[in-house]
Amino acid sequence: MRFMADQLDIGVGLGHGLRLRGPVMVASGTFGYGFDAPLVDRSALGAIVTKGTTPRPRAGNAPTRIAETPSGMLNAIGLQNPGVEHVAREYAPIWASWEVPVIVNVAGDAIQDYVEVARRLDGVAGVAGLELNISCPNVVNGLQFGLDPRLAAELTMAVRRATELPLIVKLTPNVTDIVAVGRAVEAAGADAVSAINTYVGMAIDVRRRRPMLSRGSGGVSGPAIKPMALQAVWQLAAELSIPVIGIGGITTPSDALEFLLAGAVAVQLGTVNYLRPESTREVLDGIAQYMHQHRFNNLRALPIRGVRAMAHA
Amino acid sequence: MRFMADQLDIGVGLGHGLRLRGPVMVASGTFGYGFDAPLVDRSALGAIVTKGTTPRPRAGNAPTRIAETPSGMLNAIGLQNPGVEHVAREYAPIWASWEVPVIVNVAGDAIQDYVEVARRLDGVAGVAGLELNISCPNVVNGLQFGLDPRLAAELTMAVRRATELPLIVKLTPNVTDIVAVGRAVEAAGADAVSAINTYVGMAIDVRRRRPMLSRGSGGVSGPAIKPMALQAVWQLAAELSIPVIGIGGITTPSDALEFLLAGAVAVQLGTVNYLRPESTREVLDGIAQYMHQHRFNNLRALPIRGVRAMAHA
Amino acid sequence: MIVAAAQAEVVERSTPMSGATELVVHHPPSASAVQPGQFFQLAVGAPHTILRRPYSAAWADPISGRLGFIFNVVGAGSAWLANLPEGHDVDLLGPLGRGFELDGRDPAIVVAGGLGVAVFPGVVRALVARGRRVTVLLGARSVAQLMRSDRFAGAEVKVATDDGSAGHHGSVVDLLLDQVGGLDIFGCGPTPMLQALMRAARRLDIPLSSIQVALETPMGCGIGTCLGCAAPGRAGGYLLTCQDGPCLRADRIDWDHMTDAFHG
Amino acid sequence: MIVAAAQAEVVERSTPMSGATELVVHHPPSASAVQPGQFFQLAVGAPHTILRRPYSAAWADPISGRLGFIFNVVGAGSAWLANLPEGHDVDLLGPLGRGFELDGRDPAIVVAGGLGVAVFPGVVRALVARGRRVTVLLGARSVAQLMRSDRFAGAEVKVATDDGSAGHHGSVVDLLLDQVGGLDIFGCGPTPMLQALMRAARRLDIPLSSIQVALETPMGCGIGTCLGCAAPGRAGGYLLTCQDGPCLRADRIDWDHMTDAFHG
Ligand SMILES: Cc1cc2nc3c(=O)[nH]c(=O)nc-3n(C[C@H](O)[C@H](O)[C@H](O)COP(=O)(O)OP(=O)(O)OC[C@H]3O[C@@H](n4cnc5c(N)ncnc54)[C@H](O)[C@@H]3O)c2cc1C
Ligand SMILES: Cc1cc2nc3c(=O)[nH]c(=O)nc-3n(C[C@H](O)[C@H](O)[C@H](O)COP(=O)(O)OP(=O)(O)OC[C@H]3O[C@@H](n4cnc5c(N)ncnc54)[C@H](O)[C@@H]3O)c2cc1C
Ligand SMILES: Cc1cc2nc3c(=O)[nH]c(=O)nc-3n(C[C@H](O)[C@H](O)[C@H](O)COP(=O)(O)O)c2cc1C
Ligand SMILES: Cc1cc2nc3c(=O)[nH]c(=O)nc-3n(C[C@H](O)[C@H](O)[C@H](O)COP(=O)(O)O)c2cc1C
Ligand code: FES
Ligand code: FES
Repeated sequence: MRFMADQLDIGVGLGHGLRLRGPVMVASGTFGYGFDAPLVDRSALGAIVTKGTTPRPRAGNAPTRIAETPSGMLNAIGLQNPGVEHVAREYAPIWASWEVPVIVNVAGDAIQDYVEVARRLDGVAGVAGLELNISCPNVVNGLQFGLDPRLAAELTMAVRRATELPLIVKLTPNVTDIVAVGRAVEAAGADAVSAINTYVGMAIDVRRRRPMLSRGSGGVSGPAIKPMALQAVWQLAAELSIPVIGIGGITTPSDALEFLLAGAVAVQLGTVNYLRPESTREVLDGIAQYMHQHRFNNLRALPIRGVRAMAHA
Repeated sequence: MRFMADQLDIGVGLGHGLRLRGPVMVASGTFGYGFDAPLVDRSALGAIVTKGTTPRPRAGNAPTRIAETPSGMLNAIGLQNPGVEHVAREYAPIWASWEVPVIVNVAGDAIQDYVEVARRLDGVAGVAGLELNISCPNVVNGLQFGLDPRLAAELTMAVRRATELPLIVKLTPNVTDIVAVGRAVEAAGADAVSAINTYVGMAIDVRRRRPMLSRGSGGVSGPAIKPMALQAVWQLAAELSIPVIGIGGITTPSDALEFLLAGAVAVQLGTVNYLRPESTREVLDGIAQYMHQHRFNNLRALPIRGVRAMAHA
Repeated sequence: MIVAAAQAEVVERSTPMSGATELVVHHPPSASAVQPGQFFQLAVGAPHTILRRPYSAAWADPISGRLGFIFNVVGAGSAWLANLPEGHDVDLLGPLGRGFELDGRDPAIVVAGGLGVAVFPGVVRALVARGRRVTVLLGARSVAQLMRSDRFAGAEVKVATDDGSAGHHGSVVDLLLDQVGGLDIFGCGPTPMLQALMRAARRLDIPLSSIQVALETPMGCGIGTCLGCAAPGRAGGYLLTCQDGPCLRADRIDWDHMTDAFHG
Repeated sequence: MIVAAAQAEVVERSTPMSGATELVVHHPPSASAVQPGQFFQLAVGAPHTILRRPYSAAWADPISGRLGFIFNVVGAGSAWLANLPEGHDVDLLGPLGRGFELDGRDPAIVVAGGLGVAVFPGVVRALVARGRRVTVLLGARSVAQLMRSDRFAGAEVKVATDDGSAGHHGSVVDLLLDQVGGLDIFGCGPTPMLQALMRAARRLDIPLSSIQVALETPMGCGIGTCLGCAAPGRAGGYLLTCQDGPCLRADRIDWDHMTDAFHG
């Protein structure tokens, strides 16, 4: 099967010179900084997206931070991370020796935070690109950027000015009109968008009469959100000219293909990394097998024709 | 167990004189007009909410109308219904002989549609109240009202003027700020809000390379959306003064209790009616058992103290 | 009338033809109540699934209290059912929908494509029990996928296979051309096969009102509340498979707009 | 080091004490690699669940290639595991985390509350194998929930029950008061019990650094990527149960801010 993936043209361009060997990436917050995944076949990965990184180290939220929901999970990690300095000094040099590109996911409370991280990582060997998490629902005020097209554009523009790195903006689904936010960040200079981040949700411990998570609410990920994520990608792909990366509940090759058929140029696997570390390889192989069976020899042929038309139906 | 529910004060007031015997209702679109549920114990129901009803009959969407998603389902029925005239003449007289109140769910493409249905049902024996579906994602333009606080308020006000019936407004979750819409309809004269309607989503048939549903997208319901629904109810209950009815993915007594603890005064069970017709009775009995065990003798004591404070955390 | 949402014990599991599973369950009230052509909604416990799965009762025996379901594995739910061990319970809701009208002009001709055959053992048994002359036309991809003809005792059985490994090499609908009479037809199979059946009937001047079909559309509830199981009606609007069908006269359907079910 | 995400056959299922299940699986690489106190993430196929469930290896035998898991049914995942028939496979990811440090000043004192005992059969076996003197203090609600003392061959076993039906009538932590020495303590149990253990240690002037605990917090990945398994550290910030633990020195934890796991 590996053989098959190798014979097909499954390379993906994300703009600004960022090219991936394949369309399967791992999503932010589900793969650490790439070091804690002994069972993963790194050669199957198009890219690794790191945990959300802030200017200074963060301790994260008090436990309980996660809970299970039907076909999904809630998390409120609170951006625990070692800070950009540690990332640039300790991690990037190691990444520089890897074949797989590493994209740093960036988070913060203020535009200045994002700019600071972007500046620090600009030109650092081993850092292949940035993904702006403008949608983390767990940090006070962090929610704002992704909810408002104007704010999202302002943030994107500021980071765009601060770095030559390829720039992906990760969209939140907790909005009335995700396409409006997508259009705004495209106009502001984003090279690509990724969609979606988690849905805001909560669970209550009925026996103890209190929310399961210490923060009350958290972000919902996993198969449960797949139909909504797919709808978002379908709409974005129809309306934007920059590449759309599909994320949300992907666990099987068929799930990934739904996103590629909906118009995504690549996908990110998140929660499934916790469940089956071998999924990334399986998904890549499954995509290759599908292309082979349906006689597609490159990914660009996959999207369903008429996506643009049907998205308006 | 039935015995227990009978001993406790589980009555619920929804405003404008509408009182239910118990907090468990069946949700619109999952119980028809109350006639097709031979295995349901109607005495367990606080109220029946009917299928969305429009001024004139509607044939609905072409098949395929439904599909399964992880722990959920997609539907795009397209408001197939016999029209308000048929409902008023044929169904209401039968409802008038039932003990359980029947609330008619109202839908339409324009404010005038809602007003027309409300006017026709005003004073009709057997109709206990109206629930405005301002959120049906399946009909062109139907989406608009629920997405915009101003439009939602305008619609609510127009219907309020047209009828003396108790008025519940059913909110859509496909918005950036559901509380803003809730506040707007409260100010416009709604007696209660129900939350939530379905999330917009889609599924793609990978083998046939086309969306599963004929309309491309549809509404996601079922356990998958429970954490998001609960979050919406938690926020609404903290911010509104009118009763909030919790809906979304409830299948067990514990699910229902999560909503009641989050501040809902009552719940609606939707998709689960398709799976286990006996669920409504089980959920009611489970709530009664919990109240008994935790020594609550009325429902008003259930919400977690400090909801208002934590919703802002 | 629905008799129950109830647990029924799986008392036997077998392979009636290649790729298919037959589950026999013990549930006397259902076995007595079900009419040939009606279906049940079976709850499945596969990960991440929620909807029940609709399956025709292949046959039922009121005396032993048993009934059978015959199906192939197409997805998560049927895979779960196919792995249900004997002795375990399956949760049945039913019987549901309308069965076939069993009276009509002889001979009764049964046209079954692929797994569409699953509904017919009980139907043929009932037809034969009424003293009717019955011809069963069976189509399958290959000989291994054909149901054994002793499942249709008392009826004449003719077969067709896509690969010619048994009987006529081609579509089961072709077999209709050789029939004399054929004004009481019972059809079940993938939508394209039923559409071919309608074209053949028109060519043979068989009125569509003399054909009954057992429809398969995706279902939510199975009892008329979700409106998910719509099939386009010839008189305009939509029929509900679970209420107006699954067995109904072919002239009630707008075959041009009939989509095939998910797995066709 | 993790050796695998692999299918392991369930070769035995039993009831080690009332309410609990013991699953014995055959997986030689895991049985050889696991250290006392380490855990595995077990995949469960219960409806609507997605996360793996963390379980300590109760014991492991490199020679037979077997290892055991002991647990009670608290929710959907454990219910599913408890119903796994012998002969079926369970999907293991592990071994994970850090086990106990087995060297220390005699006597080694094991303090187990409730299902916290599940981690100790293999630990005690290893301690005894090193020639150490071991005292096991077992606490349970009632005599029926006590693990049999022959599971701790070579160790002295003392028991306490909440209802007085066996041994000391009260908390297992009370038994510590009678111990002489006790500067190498191994604790596992519900958070409130561990907190009581810390209070007792302070009263007895036992340094918390001489206590090792096996923590239980909700887990996502089990391998350090989700950051979901945080426990408050005494030095500020958070420890990760799956990386810094589950077995670690009690002085590293901020016990005042340690929340109990979902089912306490
Ligand atoms: C009235 C009726 C009677 C039926 N009788 C039989 C029978 O006797 N033998 C048999 O093999 N099949 C029968 N079918 C088809 C059977 O219901 C589907 O094959 C089955 O639901 C597939 O479920 P799955 O979980 O394995 O597939 P999945 O693809 O995983 O199912 C996903 C969803 O799609 C629906 N779905 C998938 N395929 C079909 C289909 N072909 N028709 C309707 N819904 C589908 C499922 O019910 C489920 O909701 C019948 C269908 C209907 C409507
Ligand atoms: C390192 C470690 C080792 C463990 N070893 C054992 C053992 O040997 N024997 C034993 O009986 N139990 C052990 N537990 C606890 C066990 O993991 C939980 O009881 C189990 O996950 C409950 O799953 P469920 O699906 O039955 O419950 P549910 O309540 O349905 O689970 C829902 C979610 O909550 C999590 N959860 C629920 N209870 C706990 C808990 N007490 N601790 C952590 N997460 C929880 C589940 O993992 C799941 O993600 C251990 C926990 C950890 C962290
Ligand atoms: C525990 C956890 C932590 C996450 N942390 C981040 C993060 O730091 N930055 C970010 O942009 N997304 C984060 N995400 C979101 C994922 O990258 C992804 O968008 C989301 O989980 C949906 O994909 P999935 O359903 O495949 O998991 C996190 C998700 C989880 C489950
Ligand atoms: C098939 C189907 C049809 C529905 N039709 C309506 C409708 O006509 N009007 C309405 O307000 N809500 C409708 N709903 C939404 C439900 O009333 C409910 O808000 C939603 O399903 C979430 O609850 P659940 O997860 O318990 O199903 C429909 C839901 C389903 C599944
Ligand atoms: S399946 Fe629900 S109406 Fe027919
Ligand atoms: S369980 Fe994921 S980091 Fe510990």
